[in-house]
Amino acid sequence: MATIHVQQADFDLGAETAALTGGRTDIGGIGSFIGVVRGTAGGRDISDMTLEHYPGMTERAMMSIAETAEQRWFLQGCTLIHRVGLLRPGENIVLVLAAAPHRQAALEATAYLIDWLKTRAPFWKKERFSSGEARWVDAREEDDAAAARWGAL
Amino acid sequence: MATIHVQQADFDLGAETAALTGGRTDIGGIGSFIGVVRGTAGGRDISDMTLEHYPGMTERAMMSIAETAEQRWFLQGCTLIHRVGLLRPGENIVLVLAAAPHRQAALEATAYLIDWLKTRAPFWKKERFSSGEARWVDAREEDDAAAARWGAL
Amino acid sequence: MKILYFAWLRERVGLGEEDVTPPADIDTVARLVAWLGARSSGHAAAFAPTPDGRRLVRCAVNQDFAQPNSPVAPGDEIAFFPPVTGG
Amino acid sequence: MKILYFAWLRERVGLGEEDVTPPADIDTVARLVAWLGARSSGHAAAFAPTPDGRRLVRCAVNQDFAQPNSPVAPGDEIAFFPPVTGG
Repeated sequence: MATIHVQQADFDLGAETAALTGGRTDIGGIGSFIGVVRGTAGGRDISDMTLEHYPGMTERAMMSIAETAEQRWFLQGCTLIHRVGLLRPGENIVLVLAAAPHRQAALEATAYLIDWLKTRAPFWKKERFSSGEARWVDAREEDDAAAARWGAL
Repeated sequence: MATIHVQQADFDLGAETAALTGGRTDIGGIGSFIGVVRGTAGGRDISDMTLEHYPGMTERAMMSIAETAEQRWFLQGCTLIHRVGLLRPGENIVLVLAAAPHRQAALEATAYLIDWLKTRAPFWKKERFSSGEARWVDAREEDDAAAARWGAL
Repeated sequence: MKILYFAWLRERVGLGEEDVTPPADIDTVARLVAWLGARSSGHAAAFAPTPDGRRLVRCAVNQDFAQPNSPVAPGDEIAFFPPVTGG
Repeated sequence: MKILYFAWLRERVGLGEEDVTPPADIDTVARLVAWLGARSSGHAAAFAPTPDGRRLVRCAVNQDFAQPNSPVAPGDEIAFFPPVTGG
């Protein structure tokens, strides 16, 4: 039931939610998270960001984690969309949707999926500052800690 | 920054999200939860549900809790929409959106707001079964427990 | 004093709203419940405890949640309703 | 053996992908890293530890995350990259 996309194009939150739930009457709640490009990093202005990924491994790993979440929380479906390529501040980066009979499963699965995407999915961000300088973003230890609370991934 | 609506009409998830974030570049993540009318309760088919509320107190209480969440998680904004009147299985009941610089604040605030709406906002559901029989939904103790984890509300 | 009833309390009382003028010694939510319960069989049914003694009715005074010992006064808006089930 | 490089490893090596045929005793990720590091100054820079000795490079063998002692063999697809920063 999982929908997985790695794409340059933006996603449509309403359309993806409708596709996930469309016509069903057994879903009680849909959790979602959208990640957005921020306009500053460490107090410096960002002009844009480039997302690189590992084609093949990315989709395979995303499908695997989506199926794990569906089983762990008895989800009725979930959607993972991650954008790649050049993105500007204010643009969407990532979408997670999780549908379940009850809200706590939907919200926990949403948190799990985004924690996992941050720490185990092969994507890398390169920020370009308004000065023209560019740098690869360092991994954050808080992200590993957030992912670790779910046990072995 | 909070947007509060109590309305019979459905909401548009994409439009509400765009209204919350529109043009800003300081938001890092948007958490959301949508509650949906399920087609069965206790194994019996539901034909529809009627949501009653306490006009005046509802909006006042929703605004108060939204402001509390905005301060506690340093939100950049949040949206609470609760539908009232006659709703059928598969229809949306409630929308929570929370925008923050980082994902954990956005997701925690989303969970807090929906837990609060379930336990402290003056709404009441009456289910009508396909048999024609109708009954007021009983409050769930799990909901009180979920709300209690946030401390005094 | 303006009294509001919601959900199954409204159905049992048979009214969504009524204006009442209780005696001056009816100065808490608990005393008001006892006084209202004597107004009609519908009121009595609405405020009756369950067979296992649980208090099912919740109260708000001037749109804030209140307790049995919360004060009530002339001019207040006082609402009675079951535990909430929205969301 | 197909070797892939991503993010700053790709930039330092100067290649996104290369086909290599290491000797038969290059049978773990750690040995492959040592062998690849000797191919060019770009490779050496890519695989160098930080001044404080942290291992910055992550590896996947046939698209699964791997460890320094994970086996590698002819025909494998082996990718090197920094800790991930998506989401």
